[in-house]
Amino acid sequence: MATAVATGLDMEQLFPVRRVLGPDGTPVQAEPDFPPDLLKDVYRWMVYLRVFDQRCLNLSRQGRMGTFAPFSGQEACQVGSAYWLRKGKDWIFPTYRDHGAMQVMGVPAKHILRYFMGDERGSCVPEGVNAFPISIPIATQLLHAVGVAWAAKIKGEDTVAVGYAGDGGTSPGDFHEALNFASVYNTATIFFIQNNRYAISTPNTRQFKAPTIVQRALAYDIPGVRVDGQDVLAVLTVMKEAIDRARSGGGPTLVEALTFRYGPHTTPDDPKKYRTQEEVEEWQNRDAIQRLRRYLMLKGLWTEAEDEDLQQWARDQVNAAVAEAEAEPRPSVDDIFGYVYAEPTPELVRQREYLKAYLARKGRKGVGIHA
Amino acid sequence: MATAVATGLDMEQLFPVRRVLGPDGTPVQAEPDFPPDLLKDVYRWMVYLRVFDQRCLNLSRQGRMGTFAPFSGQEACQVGSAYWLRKGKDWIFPTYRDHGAMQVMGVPAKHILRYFMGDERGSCVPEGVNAFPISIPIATQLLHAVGVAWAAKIKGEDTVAVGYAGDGGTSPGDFHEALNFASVYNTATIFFIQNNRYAISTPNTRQFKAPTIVQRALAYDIPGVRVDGQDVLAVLTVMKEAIDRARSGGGPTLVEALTFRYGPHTTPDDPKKYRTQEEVEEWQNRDAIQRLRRYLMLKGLWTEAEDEDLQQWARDQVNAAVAEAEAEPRPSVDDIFGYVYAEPTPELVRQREYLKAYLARKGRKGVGIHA
Amino acid sequence: MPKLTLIQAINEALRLAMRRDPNVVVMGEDVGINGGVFRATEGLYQEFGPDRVIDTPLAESGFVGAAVGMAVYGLRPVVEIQFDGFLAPAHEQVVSHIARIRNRSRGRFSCPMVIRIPSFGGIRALEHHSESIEAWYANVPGLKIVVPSNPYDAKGLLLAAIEDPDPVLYLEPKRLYRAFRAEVPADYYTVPIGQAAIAREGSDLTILTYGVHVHTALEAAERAAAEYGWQAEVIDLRSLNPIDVETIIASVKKTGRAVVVTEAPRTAGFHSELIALINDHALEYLEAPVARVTGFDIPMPYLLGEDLYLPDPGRVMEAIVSVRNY
Amino acid sequence: MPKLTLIQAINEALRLAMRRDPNVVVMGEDVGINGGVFRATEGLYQEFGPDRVIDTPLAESGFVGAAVGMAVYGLRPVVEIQFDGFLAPAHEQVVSHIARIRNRSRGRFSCPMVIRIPSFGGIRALEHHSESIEAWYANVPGLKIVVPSNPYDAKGLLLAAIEDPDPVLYLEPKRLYRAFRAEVPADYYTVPIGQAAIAREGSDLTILTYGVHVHTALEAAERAAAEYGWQAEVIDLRSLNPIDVETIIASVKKTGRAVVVTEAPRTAGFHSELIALINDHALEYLEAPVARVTGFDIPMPYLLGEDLYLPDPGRVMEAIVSVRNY
Ligand SMILES: Cc1ncc(C[n+]2csc(CCOP(=O)(O)OP(=O)(O)O)c2C)c(N)n1
Ligand SMILES: Cc1ncc(C[n+]2csc(CCOP(=O)(O)OP(=O)(O)O)c2C)c(N)n1
Ligand SMILES: [Mg+2]
Ligand SMILES: [Mg+2]
Repeated sequence: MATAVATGLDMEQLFPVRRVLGPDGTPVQAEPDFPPDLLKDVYRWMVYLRVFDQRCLNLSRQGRMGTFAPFSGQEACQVGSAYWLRKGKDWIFPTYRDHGAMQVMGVPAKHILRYFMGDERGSCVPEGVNAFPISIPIATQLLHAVGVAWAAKIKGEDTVAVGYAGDGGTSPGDFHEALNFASVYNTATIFFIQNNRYAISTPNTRQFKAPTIVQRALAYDIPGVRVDGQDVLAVLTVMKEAIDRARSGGGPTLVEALTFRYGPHTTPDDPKKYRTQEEVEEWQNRDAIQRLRRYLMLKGLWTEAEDEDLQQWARDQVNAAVAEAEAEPRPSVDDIFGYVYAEPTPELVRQREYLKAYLARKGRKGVGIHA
Repeated sequence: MATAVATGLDMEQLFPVRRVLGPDGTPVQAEPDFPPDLLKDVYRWMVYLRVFDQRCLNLSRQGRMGTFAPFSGQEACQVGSAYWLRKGKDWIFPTYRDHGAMQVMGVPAKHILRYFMGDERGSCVPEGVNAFPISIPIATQLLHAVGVAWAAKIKGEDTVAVGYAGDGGTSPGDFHEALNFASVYNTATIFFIQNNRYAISTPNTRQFKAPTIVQRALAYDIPGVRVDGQDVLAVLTVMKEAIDRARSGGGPTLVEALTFRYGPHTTPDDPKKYRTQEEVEEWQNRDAIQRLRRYLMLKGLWTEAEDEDLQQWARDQVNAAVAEAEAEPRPSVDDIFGYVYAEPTPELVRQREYLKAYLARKGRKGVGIHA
Repeated sequence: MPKLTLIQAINEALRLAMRRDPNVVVMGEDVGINGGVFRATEGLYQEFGPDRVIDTPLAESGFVGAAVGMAVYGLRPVVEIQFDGFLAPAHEQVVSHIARIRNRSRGRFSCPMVIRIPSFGGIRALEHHSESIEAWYANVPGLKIVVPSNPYDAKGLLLAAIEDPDPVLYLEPKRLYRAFRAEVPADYYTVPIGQAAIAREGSDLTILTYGVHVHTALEAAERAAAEYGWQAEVIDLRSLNPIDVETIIASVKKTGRAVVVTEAPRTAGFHSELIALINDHALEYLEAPVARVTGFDIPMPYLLGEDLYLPDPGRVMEAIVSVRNY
Repeated sequence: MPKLTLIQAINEALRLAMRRDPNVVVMGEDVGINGGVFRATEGLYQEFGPDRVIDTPLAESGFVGAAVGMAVYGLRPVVEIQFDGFLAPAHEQVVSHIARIRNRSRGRFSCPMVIRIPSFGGIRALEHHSESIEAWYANVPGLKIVVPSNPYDAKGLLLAAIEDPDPVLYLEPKRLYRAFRAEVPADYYTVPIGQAAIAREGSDLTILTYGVHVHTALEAAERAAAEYGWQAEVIDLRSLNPIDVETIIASVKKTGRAVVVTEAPRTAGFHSELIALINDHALEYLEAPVARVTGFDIPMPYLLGEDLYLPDPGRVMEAIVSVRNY
């Protein structure tokens, strides 16, 4: 490879993939001493999120929801990246695919559902839940994660901020600016990159030439780590290290989690156009949920019966949330006009009242492009 | 340093500073076999450019020119970076401080003078001169350098494009996007970064945390090289390597040249606010022109008498160009309206004729904010 | 004649342009194997290969900026921005370079390229996928801006934009991509940039609009004719810059009444310039203030609110009544 | 009362705001030791230190985007963009985030920050240092935009902007930085955002403008009074969004004639919205078309051409004559 010309470094060796469990659930190295209850709690989260995600994809296909971005296959990343964060203290800056991590941070399922149903109120998360609204413009949110950690540092607080992005999210300039700022100001920001090998249809090979994303840490003189994103114990381990370092003034970390999305990029996407069934199955054989289940059973911490109960519990949870979300009324005129500024401008008041009067004349049914 | 956490690499060792001549002009390693005429030609260029640059700074201070960006101190970079490029074939994408390299590429001095006097016609370089107009928005031109080399590759041509930037120019997102695109598409683009230690008042330490800029090559898996920017033989050597590699399909190179600007950032800037006299003198003691002169004399290739003639010749050259430039009329109405589109829109014609009529009524003397 | 959707007409235009001129290249996110998220580039990768149908890394400033170099070097890049909201990262390349290279170099260099931008709302998409960005660029000299409202114009305007010696922003009304089919000649033709079309003739009032709202206006015009017997003249601007002042003014002088329809926020939208043009050239002919039917001064609502935001025939109808009964 | 230049008034406002509220931080390129290229932040680094007066790396998207996080976390960032032309790299953060965070989160989060932008031409600067960018943002809901024309307003508007719960673009007319001194109270005061000022009373015509051209207009108004005995009312908008429609319309209804003056390119500038507002609210009072005195539809010329481009009192004078003698 080209850097050989310059340095002869082997990046894959320099940044080995951190792994605790093999695909079959047997440990490949000494396990971290996580208590059984924690392991079970993590497992419950992953199972629940898989059920939630699959349900949303169906709702979207049925037209009961708008365009949806599923994360199935990335549950270990979703749970492992947010699990240690202190609720009400630390922050996350998610993409459209990180609504699993958002729930781990405390965002009610109903809010995620309303968001994808097309209601801004979904992003009005409860007080004390430090999950920033989903950022759709790629990589822009990484700078917000830098700003929050930077502000905390200025205020003398040890808040940690996790910025999420995908493999495609490493290409925009904001990725570079965020890592450079975090490096220069030594902010407690963790850049959690889920490399699921594709940006919609664009494979890693068209996104960057280097063998890894993590090697970019070298450019900014910050710690970088690669981790098996299908091994939640490994993700939990590297995140714990990164969070502890950030909290103790050690600054930012770049994490590259190797993972895969089983489903489409979003509802309208047809992945068959750009990837093979073999590749999908290969990854499904490394499934993070299976892996942890096998491990728990191996350890005698989990039974088939418990698993069936859990599946049922998860379905009930999701059903309840969907029922709640679907019971919500559509956003009102006051709702869409009410939050542009702290105080509406005179012109906004005029426009809002005009629209109300128009609707009164016609009735919402009678108006609008979807009427 | 933080990467120690991850890798323990020492970037300064990994990317040693390439140097041929010591500050006193004596070789510190085997010299490249450049013919005497070439060495003298390079020396002539550097001397001429210093005279040109100093003269412009004076013109600007006298108000005979607008804001000017001097490169004095960076002559080895200016000449060495452009010297090998094939006129009419290869391209350069300069910043406001690279008008030395532009002249080496064939831009007449008069054009540079008109540009800084405030006349767009200065950027209308003669046909066959592939120096793109000065780009002022930092780092944006690096993408243009990628695009030209990429287009050449698509057309099956071996054109090389050199994109210029300073140390501050490595911070905008466009720097990252340019290097990543060049890396992925393996374009014949050379990123020539003149690290003169300051971006206006901002020192390297506030611009990036890493010990070098060149280590960013590792992020993109491309060759990177650090060079003593006050040693023109070293700059010529590394550029020859980079150009040969690019031309033969080896793709992009990141070059970090360590240099210094003796003067202000631009005319209005007061460098005393942010750097010490000691630092300036320290760098003046490594002056590239002195260094090459000492070497040439050491080699018996150059005499005091020749040097005096050269100084006189350079002054004459610059005087002639200044006289020529100052004899130019101010831009006309047709000139400022004539190049917005290939064909003026009806609205532009209307506006142009209105302005002409207005001027006819008032006479240019009588109008305008500077009247 | 074959009947095509608007997106098929765009696809056909791209194919014809690439067959005709080897310098035409198509680039953007997912335009290759995937054929673009809207399928605008379907089949091009297979026909012209990876050198001319380029899947770029995810960086708009990157590929728009690289396209500048390509254009300067003699290629004709046709860049696809995946959605309107994502031109923003390339804003600096557009306003500071693309619009200025010819002027900056006094004609020595030029930057002929087309930026295709799936635009406007009404497709129940996520945030940033339903934006009206014309106001960011209408005040930037050096750019041209076109907006087709039907498959015939979509093909002809795109081919004209690719031929044009200057940079063109080509705004595609997503909502019309598959809304209907229309006859489109199979061969190469262009629709000149800078000429408006009279989508419906009328003498009682003038409606100025573009893109999807040509159809909103036409529907309202039919209602006005049916309910009141008023004949509205609907002008499809097609080109926002250069703008066809003659056609606009001739119509307003004829009718004495005008309605402008866009879905951009009301304050300082491109429609404001249309009103200003009428002020400049036909004020004394106006029998009523020009009525604006636009979006509101709020961010485009998510899908459950977009019907509240977007102009519909009912709102245009009320504007028609207001200018008629003034 | 002390007499200050406009740049001194800005510097004083920043100092007072930082003393009053420990959450106010100033950031940008060269704002620290160097005190800013225009000296707007002179002395702040020395008084408040590097944590609150932050020299950032050279990356506008970077520090504007980081400021978003800071604002959300409770700081009050006052960001300096070195020159108008260099907000472009941060365009995406401004339009896709800063303008929308309150609305997107339905009030759960907000983004109170000020972006200071040395703006407009007339200082014989290099390219990209003399831009009129208000049209990029006037059509973006969620932002506020203010433009002072004198030291008193500069201080009061900046303090109001820093207090404001929403993001404010604060456009500074560079050409006025040191153009004159005026009395500025030494203590803390604010000028409310959204209220225009009547810079000169008159009953014969109305001139609508802001920033440096308040002075261009005043000079022309004096000439009109001297040469023709016409009394022009000069309205200094001060705030472009929200805009003081009442004051504008009251004046136009009184005078029946209006001239708008800005230096933005003529087509689709913010001045077009001013004409549209008059159309909406006072058309029937107009005795002549509103006259526009603006820049031309060309990129801002380099310094040897800028006097040809920029509106001067002579052009305003001719516009006054045209609306009076219509
Ligand atoms: C600035 C910008 N450009 C384009 C898009 C359209 N888009 C949405 S997701 C996506 C691919 C992102 O891929 P990646 O970062 O790998 O994340 P993943 O979807 O795989 O989780 C693109 C191009 C966008 N949202 N923002
Ligand atoms: C996008 C952008 N932001 C800000 C500026 C203002 N500016 C001009 S030069 C400069 C410093 C550049 O420093 P560096 O890249 O090190 O180059 P040098 O001037 O030292 O040669 C700045 C901030 C600019 N030209 N473009
Ligand atoms: Mg991905
Ligand atoms: Mg520098």
